[in-house]
Amino acid sequence: MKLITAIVKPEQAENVKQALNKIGIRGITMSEVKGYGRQKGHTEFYRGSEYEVAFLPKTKLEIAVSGKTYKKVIDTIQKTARTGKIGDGKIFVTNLVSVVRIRTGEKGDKAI
Amino acid sequence: MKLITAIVKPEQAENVKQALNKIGIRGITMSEVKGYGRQKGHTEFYRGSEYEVAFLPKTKLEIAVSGKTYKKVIDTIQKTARTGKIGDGKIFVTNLVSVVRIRTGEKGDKAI
Amino acid sequence: MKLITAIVKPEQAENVKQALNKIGIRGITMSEVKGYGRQKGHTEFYRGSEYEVAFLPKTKLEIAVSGKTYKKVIDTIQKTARTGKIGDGKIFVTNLVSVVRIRTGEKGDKAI
Amino acid sequence: MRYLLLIISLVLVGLQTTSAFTAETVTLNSGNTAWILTSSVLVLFMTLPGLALFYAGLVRSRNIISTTALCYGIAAVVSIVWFVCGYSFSFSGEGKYFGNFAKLFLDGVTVKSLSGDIPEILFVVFQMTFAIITPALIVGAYVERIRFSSALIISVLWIIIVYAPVAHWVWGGGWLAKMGVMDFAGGLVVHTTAGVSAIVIVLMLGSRKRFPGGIEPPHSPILSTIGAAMLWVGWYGFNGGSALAANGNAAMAVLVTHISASAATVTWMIIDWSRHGKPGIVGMITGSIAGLATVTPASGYIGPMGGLILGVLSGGVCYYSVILIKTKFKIDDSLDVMAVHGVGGMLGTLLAGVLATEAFGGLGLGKVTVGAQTSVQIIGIISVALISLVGTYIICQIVKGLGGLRVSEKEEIAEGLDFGSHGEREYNI
Amino acid sequence: MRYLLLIISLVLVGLQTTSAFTAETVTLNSGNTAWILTSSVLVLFMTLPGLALFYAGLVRSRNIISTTALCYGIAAVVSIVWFVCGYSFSFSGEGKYFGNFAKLFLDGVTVKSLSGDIPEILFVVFQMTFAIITPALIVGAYVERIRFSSALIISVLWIIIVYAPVAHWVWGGGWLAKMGVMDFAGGLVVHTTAGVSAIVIVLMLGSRKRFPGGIEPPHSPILSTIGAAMLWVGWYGFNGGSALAANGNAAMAVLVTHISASAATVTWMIIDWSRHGKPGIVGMITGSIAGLATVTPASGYIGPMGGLILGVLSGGVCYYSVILIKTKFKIDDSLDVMAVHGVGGMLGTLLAGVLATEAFGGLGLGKVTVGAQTSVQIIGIISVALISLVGTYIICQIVKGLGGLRVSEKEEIAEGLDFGSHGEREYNI
Amino acid sequence: MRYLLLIISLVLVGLQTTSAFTAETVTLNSGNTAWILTSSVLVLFMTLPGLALFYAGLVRSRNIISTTALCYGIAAVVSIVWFVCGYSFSFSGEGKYFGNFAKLFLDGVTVKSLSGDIPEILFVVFQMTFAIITPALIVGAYVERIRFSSALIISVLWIIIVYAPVAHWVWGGGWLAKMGVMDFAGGLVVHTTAGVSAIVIVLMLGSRKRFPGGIEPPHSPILSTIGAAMLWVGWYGFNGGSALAANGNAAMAVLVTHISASAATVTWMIIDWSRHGKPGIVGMITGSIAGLATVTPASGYIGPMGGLILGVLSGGVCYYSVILIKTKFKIDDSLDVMAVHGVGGMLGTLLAGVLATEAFGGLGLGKVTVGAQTSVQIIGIISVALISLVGTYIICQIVKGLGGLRVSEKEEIAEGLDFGSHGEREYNI
Ligand SMILES: Nc1ncnc2c1ncn2[C@@H]1O[C@H](COP(=O)(O)OP(=O)(O)O)[C@@H](O)[C@H]1O
Ligand SMILES: Nc1ncnc2c1ncn2[C@@H]1O[C@H](COP(=O)(O)OP(=O)(O)O)[C@@H](O)[C@H]1O
Ligand SMILES: Nc1ncnc2c1ncn2[C@@H]1O[C@H](COP(=O)(O)OP(=O)(O)O)[C@@H](O)[C@H]1O
Repeated sequence: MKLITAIVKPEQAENVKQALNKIGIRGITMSEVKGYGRQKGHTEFYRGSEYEVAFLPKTKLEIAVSGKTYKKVIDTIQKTARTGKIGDGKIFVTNLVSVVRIRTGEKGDKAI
Repeated sequence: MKLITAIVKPEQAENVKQALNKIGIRGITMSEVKGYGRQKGHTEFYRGSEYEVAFLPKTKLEIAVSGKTYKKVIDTIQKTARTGKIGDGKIFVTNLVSVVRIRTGEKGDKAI
Repeated sequence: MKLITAIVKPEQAENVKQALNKIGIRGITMSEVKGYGRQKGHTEFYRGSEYEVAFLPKTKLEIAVSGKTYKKVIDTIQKTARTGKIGDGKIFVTNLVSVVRIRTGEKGDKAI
Repeated sequence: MRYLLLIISLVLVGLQTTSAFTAETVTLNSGNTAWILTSSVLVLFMTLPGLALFYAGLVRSRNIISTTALCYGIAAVVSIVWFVCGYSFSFSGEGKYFGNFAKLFLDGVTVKSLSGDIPEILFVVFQMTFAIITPALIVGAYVERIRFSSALIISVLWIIIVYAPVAHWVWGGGWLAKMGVMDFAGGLVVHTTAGVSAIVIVLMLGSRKRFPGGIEPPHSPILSTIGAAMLWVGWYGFNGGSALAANGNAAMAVLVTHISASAATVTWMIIDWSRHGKPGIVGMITGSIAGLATVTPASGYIGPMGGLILGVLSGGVCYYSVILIKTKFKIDDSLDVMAVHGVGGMLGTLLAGVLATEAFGGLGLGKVTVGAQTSVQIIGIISVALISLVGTYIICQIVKGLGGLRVSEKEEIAEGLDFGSHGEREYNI
Repeated sequence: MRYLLLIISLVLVGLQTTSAFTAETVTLNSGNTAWILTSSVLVLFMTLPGLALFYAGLVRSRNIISTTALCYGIAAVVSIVWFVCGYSFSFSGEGKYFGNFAKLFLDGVTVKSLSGDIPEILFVVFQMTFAIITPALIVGAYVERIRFSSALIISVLWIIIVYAPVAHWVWGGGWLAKMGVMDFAGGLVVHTTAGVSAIVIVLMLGSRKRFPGGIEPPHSPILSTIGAAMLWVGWYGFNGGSALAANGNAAMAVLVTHISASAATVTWMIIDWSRHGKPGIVGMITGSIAGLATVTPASGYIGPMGGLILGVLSGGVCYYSVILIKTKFKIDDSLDVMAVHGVGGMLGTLLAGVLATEAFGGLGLGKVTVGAQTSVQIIGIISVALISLVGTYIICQIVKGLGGLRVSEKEEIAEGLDFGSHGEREYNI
Repeated sequence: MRYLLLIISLVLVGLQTTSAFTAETVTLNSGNTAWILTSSVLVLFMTLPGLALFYAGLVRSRNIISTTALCYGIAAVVSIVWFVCGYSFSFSGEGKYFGNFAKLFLDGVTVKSLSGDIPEILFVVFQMTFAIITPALIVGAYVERIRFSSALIISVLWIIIVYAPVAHWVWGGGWLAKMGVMDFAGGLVVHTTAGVSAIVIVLMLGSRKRFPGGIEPPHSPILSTIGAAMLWVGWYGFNGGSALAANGNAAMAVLVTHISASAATVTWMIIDWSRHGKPGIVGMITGSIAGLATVTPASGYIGPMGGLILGVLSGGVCYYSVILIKTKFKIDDSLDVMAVHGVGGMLGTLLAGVLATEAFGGLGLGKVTVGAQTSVQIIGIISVALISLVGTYIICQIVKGLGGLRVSEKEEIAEGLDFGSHGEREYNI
């Protein structure tokens, strides 16, 4: 099992969710994060003073998937989150040692 | 060492924290996330228009534990976070390559 | 490749970012979390009632790095996030199976 | 000789009466002045920050500064327009259709000029606060996608081309006033103009990109509730101040206003409750505003029972108007300016005559019949709707030519208008 | 001849004086009317949005819409009740214990009716704003667990069964008024009734599930501070308007109100500071409200030194009352309605007679002795507390029978009342 | 005989007229009283919650409670100081430089005392609201680092050492008043004193630790906008109320105030737009406040054209003053009290004479020449700046001796003043 963590542009999150839904993914955990990268931040001005804002709003999606489907999931995210402009984000994949469904205590692939 | 990530219902978080405390866990990192899964979201109505809210508020707990204790921790979380209703959440376990305590620079189990 | 997750004091985050920048790190994902640990929470009083606040605000930094640089990154974080007082936080390191840059579809070290 | 004496005495009495009348009209009444000063404060408060908050809470969080800045910026530029020419075009001279140029830059309006028994300069201020809120109401139609500069230009032109003529017709002694149209505090001048113009702008500007499917729910019902409460409270000055005196008429206007708002709040709440199983606060406050807008034209003529009737009617009619316009016609009048203000204002104008009769506890219509009065009310509604439609259409065409109405798609969808148009972000927590 | 002239002129002067005098008592005073119009605005503003925000900031974030909707909904329904029967039951007729049915639906109250030298309809409005805020104050006792519909029904019944009789006793010419009880702006009518009824409702409704251990701290002290500031400002109209005139009495009431609020703020702050090492804003604003509630009954009778004394006393007494009720007695009067309003109102009523004496810089008690007056004050407190207790108990029993008082445990603990009862969420950022 | 009668009657008429006139000056005018009561409400509202919100939105989120508590706490303690001695020191007696001790604790100020044709006690209240807002304005200079207790002590001393003397000089019949200085509503008394003292405190206190590089942007532009709107609305009472009557003078003051605010808003917006490509809301509201502060001293003397000129000038001059002080001189007057209020107040005071001339549509200077008047204005500015500078310097030295001015570095940088000084946190969502 893999844990896929995708950092995407907030306005693309809904797209990604729908696409994942279509390929049968039923569980996602989402959170608001701030990202710093190649995409330049911006400068804000208040009362004549400059404020550099390095971190831009991004959305983080975490999805636990079985070993079989994870490539397809990565692929789907990459395609639907993409706008082609700098700052589109990253996908990170880590190994999951174990997954538990709290309600039932089920473990492993069944718990996903 | 393992990193245990639990997605639980917000109102259960306090319970879980106390239970973990009892079994000697002294460190937890918590954050607010939104979850999408088998548990249906809901529909809100404003001025006669429908708004589907797919993502529900969840609480994410991250706990680094030593290889020995992690089963007990998973068990405790599963039991105390459980309400038996759909949407109770998941526990994900990943391997930790290394842990560092910033204050002292200690590494490994001692750093947890 | 490694995913480095650092939990630091919010007021140290800017320092850490700048130090990482100097050693060539160009990407960071940041989020606000709450931490519970050896550092005592505090008690608040409102209208004569006590409220225990166990969780303190922390900042979480996630940084994907190549296998080569990760030790230096950990080192830099540990040094710049450190105030020497309890509650300075932790660094967790996990293995990354794969990294994808959404914009280009590049994989692996190039995607970081 | 006797006839002569009689005539002379009659003339004298006449003169005396006249002079008495004149005397009464030429002395300043400090109590009335105090109340109209206060009412001006209240009506300004309705826009800043009332309306701004009401609207800002209903949009998504990336457009909150933009929505607020629109209300704020319009208030500032319209105030200057009012001083330069708006007042003169609305209230100077005896013209049938337009004011004149005599009071440009408030020429001749001194500290001592009176309007009735209050300072004319105070009448200028009080009316200015109405001229401010009317284009600000329209903001609700075009939020989350309009260019800031375009909205400012539209508002300036709109005051001159739509608002000033209508204010002159109805309140400045123009043709509708001469026909005896009843519009105590702005059912026509404020709400009908705003509602109709809102629809015109939306049709020329287009919907928000994700409308109707992808619109987010109001990001802060509480912010909107604060705004709505301020509007409600301020409306005491809006309607009560329109008596231009601190007397029973003002007090009655305040009471009927409050009763209508309360009844509409409860009505909207009940409909929501029965349709969706829960009474939401956004519905309750929308009901209040519907009730307030609807009672506005009638507020100085009716009794509390009339207020109750208008409240209940407005709660129902405006509720279904929202659905009709947004869900059925798919017109993205984003915060329902037409359905709440336009429809409400027209409804209240239509029924003002009927409910002013003694049968409904109103103050009576004098010698005019209900039918005759209602005909005049209908003429008022149609003519005001027409000038709003045509005037706003022309204005939009002009501004479209000047550089377009909308922000870029990227700004609308991705970064939001707060950063895109104003370079700022709310919630830097 | 000269005598004749003198006599005639004296008679004329006499007539003039008389007529002038008569005129003065039956003629509308526009200045007073202006101030009471303004005061009505201010007292409504205290509830909408003042009190709603004050309370909303003190609950946890999942119940903010619920708390606000309670205040808002109660304001709407109570307004209608007031128009239908509340005013008549409170202020019509000469009954010792109750008003009568003569002014149901404000029958006979026309634009021209006067009450003193202001329009009667304005008196209706001003008193309505008091009737609105009183049951809204009680909201603080039962937030975070009550059923919305039950709270509305309780409030409607409460106005009829508790508020109207007490208003009649004290302000409507009833038995307490005849005994000469001193309650300038509502220490008995507003604060004692609200405080005592709060406790009764809490005892019948039960505590919040997690009380006392698991209660979250106020989720937004700033929201509460905005509300408290609005309450403070609005109280100028609450107490100052109760003079029913714009005169020295109103101004003095405003001053003593302000001084009491300031002194109570500082007192509460100092106690917090010395007990916990830090002065919190929640404590400061709670102190202000305590000072304002406490000075209310006395505000038209005392001088600034009396205000200072009441302020300091209320800061201390209400502080320890909170601890007594919440911490010692474990009664979950959630936002301390009894400790702050009830105790404050009773304290001020008790001391009104003493502090009204010239010794404390008050306006004097005329021929009544301090002892006699204080006895009357005590009779007032006891009788008003009693009817509040009994009346509210009966009401709760009725509403319990109608379908229960509380929301489900799941709603209370898990989803919160915002979504559970209203289907909405705040903070969709 | 006929002549005798004639003479007698003439004398009688004369007497009557005289007595009528005298009567007029000694009788309370309820309309004026109503307006000054309302104005007092408005000016208090400017501080609570207006100014508190305006400032709270501009700081970082960890200092929002601290900033609000400073405004709130200062309001409370200064009110008590005003009652104890502030009023007496400012407005009692005929002294050239100071008031006297005659009205300590408002001794002798009864419900019946008049000040002009309004109750003296009302004048006390109205002036109190000015005494409250002035030290609260200074809060903007020292937020995010000052010790709460030090700020309270500074404010108390400041009212006695700086504010009371200046109020006496300018409004209490002191030497500047006798020279004929024009300061209608506080360009000198409020804004110049606040601005100069702000700079002095900052220089003695030091900058925020991360200034200028690491300062966060305003955490909530909307909160500040709500505050600014409240300030704008309240300023109707600030300047309009300073006429101490509900008349044409008050109305004109309101109009010019509004025009200046609007013009300054637009000016600041345009400068921001052209410099940074986008018009931010923080800039717009700052412009409004600059325009309001600047027109204050002139508001009762000028016409709307004068208001427009002052608005445009203030928008530009204050804009560049901010940059000069913050960016060039690196003085951490954190929320620009000097640049906006100080510079604005001085600018308006300087130009009051010129713009009051008929040439600019003002009410005229009578027999004084523009040059003479402007000299007096300059003397006023210099002397008021001087006492503010010296007085505040002494106060800071005293308070420094009492235990220091700043919070610990840890509190300032790490935990924030909300928790550090008040033990509370905002946004417990
Ligand atoms: N090495 C990294 N570690 C963690 N997060 C990263 C890393 N690099 C980029 N990110 C995240 O991805 C986002 C987009 O990256 P950026 O370099 O701006 O553009 P792109 O992905 O198009 O190259 C960043 O805002 C940040 O949140
Ligand atoms: N595959 C998944 N990957 C990541 N998070 C998931 C996944 N499945 C579920 N979750 C998280 O767990 C929460 C509960 O899951 P859900 O399917 O609703 O109920 P249950 O856990 O009872 O089966 C979701 O809201 C989501 O946050
Ligand atoms: N075992 C753990 N798992 C996850 N997070 C932890 C763990 N221990 C500590 N933390 C995080 O690190 C923060 C600091 O830890 P703490 O024990 O207070 O101080 P220190 O790191 O100086 O020993 C905590 O607030 C928490 O966010």
